[in-house]
Amino acid sequence: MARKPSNNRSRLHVPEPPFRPGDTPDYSHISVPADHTPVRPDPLCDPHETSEHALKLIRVLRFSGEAVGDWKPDLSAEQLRNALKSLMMTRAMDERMFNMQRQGKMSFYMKSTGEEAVSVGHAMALNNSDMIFPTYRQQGILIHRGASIKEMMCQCLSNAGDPLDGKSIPVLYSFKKHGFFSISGNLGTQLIQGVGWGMASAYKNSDEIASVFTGEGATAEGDFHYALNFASTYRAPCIINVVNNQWAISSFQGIAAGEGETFAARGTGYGLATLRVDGNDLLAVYAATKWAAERARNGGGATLIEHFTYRKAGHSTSDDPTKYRPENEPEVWPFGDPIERLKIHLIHLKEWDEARHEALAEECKTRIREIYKDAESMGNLAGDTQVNDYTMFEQVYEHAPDHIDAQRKMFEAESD
Amino acid sequence: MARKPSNNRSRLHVPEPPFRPGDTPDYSHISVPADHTPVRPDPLCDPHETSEHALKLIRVLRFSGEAVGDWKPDLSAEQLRNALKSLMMTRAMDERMFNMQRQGKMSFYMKSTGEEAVSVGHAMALNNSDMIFPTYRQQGILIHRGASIKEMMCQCLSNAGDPLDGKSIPVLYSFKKHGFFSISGNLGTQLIQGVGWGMASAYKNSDEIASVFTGEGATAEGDFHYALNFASTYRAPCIINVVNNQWAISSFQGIAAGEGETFAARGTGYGLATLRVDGNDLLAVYAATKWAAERARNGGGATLIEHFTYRKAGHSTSDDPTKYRPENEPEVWPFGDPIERLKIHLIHLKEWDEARHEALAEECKTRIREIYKDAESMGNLAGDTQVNDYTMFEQVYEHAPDHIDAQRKMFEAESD
Amino acid sequence: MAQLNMIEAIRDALDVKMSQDSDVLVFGEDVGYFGGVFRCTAGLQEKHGLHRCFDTPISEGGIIGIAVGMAANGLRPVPEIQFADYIYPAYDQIASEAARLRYRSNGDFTAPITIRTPVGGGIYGGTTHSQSPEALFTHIAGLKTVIPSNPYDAKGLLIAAIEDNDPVLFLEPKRLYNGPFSGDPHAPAKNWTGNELGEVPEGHYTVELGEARMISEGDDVTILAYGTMVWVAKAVTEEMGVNADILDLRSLLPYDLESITNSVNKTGRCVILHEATRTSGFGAELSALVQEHCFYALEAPVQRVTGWDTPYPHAQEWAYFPGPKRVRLAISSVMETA
Amino acid sequence: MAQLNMIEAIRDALDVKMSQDSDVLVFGEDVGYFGGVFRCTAGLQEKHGLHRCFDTPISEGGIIGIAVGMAANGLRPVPEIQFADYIYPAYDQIASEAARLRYRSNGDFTAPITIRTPVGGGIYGGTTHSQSPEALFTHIAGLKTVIPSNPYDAKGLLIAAIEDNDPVLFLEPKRLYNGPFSGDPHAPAKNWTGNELGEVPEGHYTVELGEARMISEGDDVTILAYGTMVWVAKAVTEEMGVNADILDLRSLLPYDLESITNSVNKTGRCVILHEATRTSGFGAELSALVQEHCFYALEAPVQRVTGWDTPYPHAQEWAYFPGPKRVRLAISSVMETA
Ligand SMILES: Cc1ncc(C[n+]2csc(CCOP(=O)(O)OP(=O)(O)O)c2C)c(N)n1
Ligand SMILES: Cc1ncc(C[n+]2csc(CCOP(=O)(O)OP(=O)(O)O)c2C)c(N)n1
Ligand SMILES: [Mg+2]
Ligand SMILES: [Mg+2]
Repeated sequence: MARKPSNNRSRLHVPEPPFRPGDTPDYSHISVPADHTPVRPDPLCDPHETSEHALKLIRVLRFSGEAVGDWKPDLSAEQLRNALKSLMMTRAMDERMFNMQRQGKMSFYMKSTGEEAVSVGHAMALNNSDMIFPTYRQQGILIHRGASIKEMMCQCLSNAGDPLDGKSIPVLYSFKKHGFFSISGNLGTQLIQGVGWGMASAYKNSDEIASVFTGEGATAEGDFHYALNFASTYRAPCIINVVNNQWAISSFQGIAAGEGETFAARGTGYGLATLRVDGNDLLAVYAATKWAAERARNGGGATLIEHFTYRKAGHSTSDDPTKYRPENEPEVWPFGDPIERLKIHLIHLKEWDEARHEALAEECKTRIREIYKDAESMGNLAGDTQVNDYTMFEQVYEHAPDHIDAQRKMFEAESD
Repeated sequence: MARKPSNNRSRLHVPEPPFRPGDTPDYSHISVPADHTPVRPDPLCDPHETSEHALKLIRVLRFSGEAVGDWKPDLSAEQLRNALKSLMMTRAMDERMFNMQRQGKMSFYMKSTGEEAVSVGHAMALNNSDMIFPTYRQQGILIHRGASIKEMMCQCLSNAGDPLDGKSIPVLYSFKKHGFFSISGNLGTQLIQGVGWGMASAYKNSDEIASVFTGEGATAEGDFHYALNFASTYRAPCIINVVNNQWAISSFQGIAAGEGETFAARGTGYGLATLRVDGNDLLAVYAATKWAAERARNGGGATLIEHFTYRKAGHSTSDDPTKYRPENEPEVWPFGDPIERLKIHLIHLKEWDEARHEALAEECKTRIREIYKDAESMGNLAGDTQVNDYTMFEQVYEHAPDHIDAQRKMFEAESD
Repeated sequence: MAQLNMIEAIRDALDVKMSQDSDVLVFGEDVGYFGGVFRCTAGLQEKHGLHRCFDTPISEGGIIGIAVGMAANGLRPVPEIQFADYIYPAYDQIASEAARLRYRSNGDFTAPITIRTPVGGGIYGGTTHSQSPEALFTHIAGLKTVIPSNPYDAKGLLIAAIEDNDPVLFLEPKRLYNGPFSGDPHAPAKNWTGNELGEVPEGHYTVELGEARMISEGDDVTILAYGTMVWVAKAVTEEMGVNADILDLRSLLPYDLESITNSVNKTGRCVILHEATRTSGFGAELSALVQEHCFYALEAPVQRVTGWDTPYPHAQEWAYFPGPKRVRLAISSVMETA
Repeated sequence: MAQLNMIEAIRDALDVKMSQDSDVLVFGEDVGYFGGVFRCTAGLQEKHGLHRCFDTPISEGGIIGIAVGMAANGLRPVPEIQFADYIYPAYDQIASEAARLRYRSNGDFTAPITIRTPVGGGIYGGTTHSQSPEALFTHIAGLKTVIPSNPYDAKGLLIAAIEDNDPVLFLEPKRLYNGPFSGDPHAPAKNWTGNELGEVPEGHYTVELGEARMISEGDDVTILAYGTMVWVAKAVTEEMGVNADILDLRSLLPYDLESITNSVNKTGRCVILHEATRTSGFGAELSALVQEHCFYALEAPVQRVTGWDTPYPHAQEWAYFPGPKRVRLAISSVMETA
């Protein structure tokens, strides 16, 4: 195992993560703020009133399960159990799909393990007609909005049931009917598109808002700047979410951020409202999103939310995280697990217990296994995808021009 | 003359400047801060200590001519008179070149009128070996550093004396020997290049720093974001200058900024030091630059400086500013003229008087006229540029590959 | 029928579509109050409102980025890029996003956007105000690229582009804005008055994307051209007394293969003209197509007349521009052989 | 002499240059501690230090931007773009800046940068991990574009690129990293062991930019190929028993016109292969060059075998890829005619 190189041998500063494989990670320096959650200002406040929020951390759930403070939302036990189920379905699906990729059933997969509360809490706070511009780690939004898990799986399997006819790699879903924009493989590009979507909504005097996502790593793309800048200039009704899960493949967040500032703080200088939230705290995510949605819908413009969380799994099926960070880092990460934290909250409320939790976990697993079986029967990469090859010539344009028709005929000839 | 359209007819917000042609501009709402110039922190302070500076305005020169406050630099009368001369030479050259363009002697020209102190004050505070990544409005830096005005003019005339052999349009100078990077016609691109130059300097353990410039309009390009982000991550020894001259061709600064925040404030969220300075106050520009240079040279990393000024002339010879802003706006702009302000300061110091000023103005004009005459004798666009056409095939690569040689021969054939 | 120059024809097309369809929005750097640096959007903000024709930050990537999002939300944005030389910061949003959205979502989302931008040299714009980057876009599946050479086509093509449900790059040869150009910078500048293609019908009409226009007909040689080079071809062939089929391609992707092959099969000789840099220019594709489809009819090698493989120089503008001399040499050579 | 695969050969080239020249810096997304997603930079940070091989923000424009600035300050940066599909945000910095700096400053400043990036399909990477965008760069005067097809050339070309005083785009066919590829996905995967081009000398050597390599010699037909398609051509011609000149171009700009014309003048038949989308692909330029220079020698139309004019689909990978069937058809057709 390669060891950390001695260090810079010049004045060029290159940031390094605190721990690498072989180190014993110790996050005791990251204080988990218990009481200094910032106050909840009026959603239509002057953006300057939120500049402190960019540096602090909005939290609702204590580790004890208690929900406290200004931001504590008003959610019924029913809604919370529903959320828990979405979290657990998401995790179960990720688990299953990862394993099936390992068996060669699909080319690739990406888990959202550890970050499920960001997606689910966010989805709960929006209307289904609000358009999400997601990354590949917001599958929880689709699941919470009730998209067909079978269709999602078929997309990953690139099979006959794939609404995208096998055109895209796994996880790059498109579900317009669920307000879920087609995911691009190119990082960052959708941020500014979401701002444009919101501008169109304002132009049409419609109430719908856009919510755009990026990982903390991809904030370095120009599109992030475009998004903040255009959102500020035109007061676009949207939410700009940075999911800071600490890692961008093998690069720790200090490569994207520098070491001096939070990602939420990026918004301050553009005159945007800024919130920073414990992304493993579903109630906090919900509350922050609600606040930002209310602001956007009422003409207050965009909010930049940093969701502070941790990517527990590898980046994708293509990498092994123990090659660049300590194996047990996910366990010692001081903000806990979002499912565990919501579970403890529900138990604290006496609306849940361990037995029901185990039963639900089992139910999710079984349900996912059944759906998967059903999906896989429509084809997979290890066997036959059952996708018609000729579909590759479709949807390049609305109507295929002559040169594409000619190529279709060439393909016919070579397929004989 | 077109009048302002009634207004938005939807909820889409589009910013508008306060005044358009036909309006009587009234800037009494822009208070010219007299006393609340922010304190001068230690140049190696934590960047957060400068976040207030991004919202205020560093000023040294009162309109009375007095130099006051924390930032008041220690400059000799000799240095000040030298600076005044650079300002006035720059203005005289701009004036002459603009008029000669009108006579068809060159294809294009861009004045820096009203903003000369930004360039000259900046140049005074740096070493000549520090590399400037300028825009087309920093000719004052070249002049203050003692570049050959004749060569500059020949560049604009694209003639036999042009060091660039006529390859580039006027004003896009390149003077490596004066630490003046080749100006790109593409806005913004050089910002991140300058950061890279600074990183290389740090890598080489050299003391040289980079200073990069952009207009406020071009801060909307992705390169601006790259520059701030990379400068922050690698603590690059550089200064990032935004010259906010209120206009980007016909667009007022609110289009680039939104209406909520200063340009200096952009830096706060990246963890950079930020200063905002009265760009018509040469002493303040000098002092701010000195501070930032000291910070960069001592490992403190980058500073973002917003130079708050006003573009008195049109964008270039290609536009008529009275088509999009009130004709007298330059005169009512409340921060005065940089030459006038420095002159009054020198008079206040009893180191100058009106007579000497008039004499100097006359001298600059004459000198420029002479140099111009000399330069024009080497060719111009109205007559013959005297540039050898074959130079167009040179410096595409270090060594021309075969296909370019072949084309050179084709050109020879058609030139017979 | 009005006599319009190309700027007026473009403005008219925008006005027609903005009047018909509230989903059509026009935006870009300086396009709003000022009406654009070439005046193509002058008066549109005043007539249609600040929210329909507005200034943007100087951010070509952002401009196309919001256009994609707006289009996905049902609008038909018509963004302007001030000069084609400045389109590169938007290259990713055009090539990876606008052009791919329909495909990657299998039709779930689409991007009906028309990107207008001035191209070409002839105005002493130097390296960064003279480029003709069309070949960088004709390689992009999912995108259409058109380029008018006259006011009539400009209006009809622009309306067709805006109505098209796919993204279209609409290139405007800036040297033609005010009149046709023979390629001789010393000849007195012409305007569009008196040119029949300067006669522009009022109201709505379209020119179909993908169809070439026959500018002149003749049996001697086929000349494939577009934009400014159409008028250079016309001037040179007239001066030479050559009977040429001059095809103004108008649409580069999709291209009008039928008209091209019909003509070359008839003449057996072909010269291709463009201002852009030679290597990997669109002329390469045309040359390849011609020899693939007309191999047995060709009596001489297909010739390309292009800008040189250098950046567009400033002082050497007319040495770089593929002007009458270069065109004449190529036509002579293609007609002499065999 | 060592047996290396292409990843090792590339790493070795970097190591040789970093050891020789402290001005050589390697950086990009995940290239530092992790050693790159394809492992091409593994171990370099440990050996040469954090300041010589380091991770960057996910910002392709920024990566090339700092490279230009570093190069102007005397260094020789070797940035990596993780996949060529993600190079577009850097397009402006490459085309407008790196490639133009020498010209616009008339040699006052230069940009000796080598941009490494993996290209091509064959690994189920779909639309955004399979592209071959070379033609978007061969149109850019001031830039060089090279693409090796084997470990020996990869090392020699990369060293030459780093030592070149102009910017070079260095494309790495990712399907070849671990072994040559016949184009048949069902055949057992080969590695480089046993292939003579997998024999890589230790230390410093260069392969000149601009020279093609003759992979096989024959009188029947000329095949122009590069990258992955070189090995497809080899497998297909061997299987067909055709005696072909297979030219591995290696360098697309500048290109080796002499080798191309010598071969086609000899064989009279030419097939051009590339993975990229057909229209305006680099094959168009090659086709145009061949017919311009070998017109009278040609006995059949020059044929192009390419990817289709669609984005690179995921499930339909092998229907899109210009595999053995498509190549065979083209060779047969070009050899049958006349
Ligand atoms: C433009 C672009 N550059 C690079 C990549 C390759 N890539 C895919 S994901 C990834 C890391 C993203 O990290 P982050 O934004 O933090 O999101 P996360 O994966 O942590 O959710 C990279 C570099 C890409 N897809 N697009
Ligand atoms: C990438 C790019 N986009 C657009 C232009 C056209 N353009 C040249 S100058 C200018 C305005 C710049 O305004 P600002 O940045 O405020 O600088 P100023 O001219 O005021 O000094 C524009 C839009 C360009 N040169 N490059
Ligand atoms: Mg991340
Ligand atoms: Mg400005």
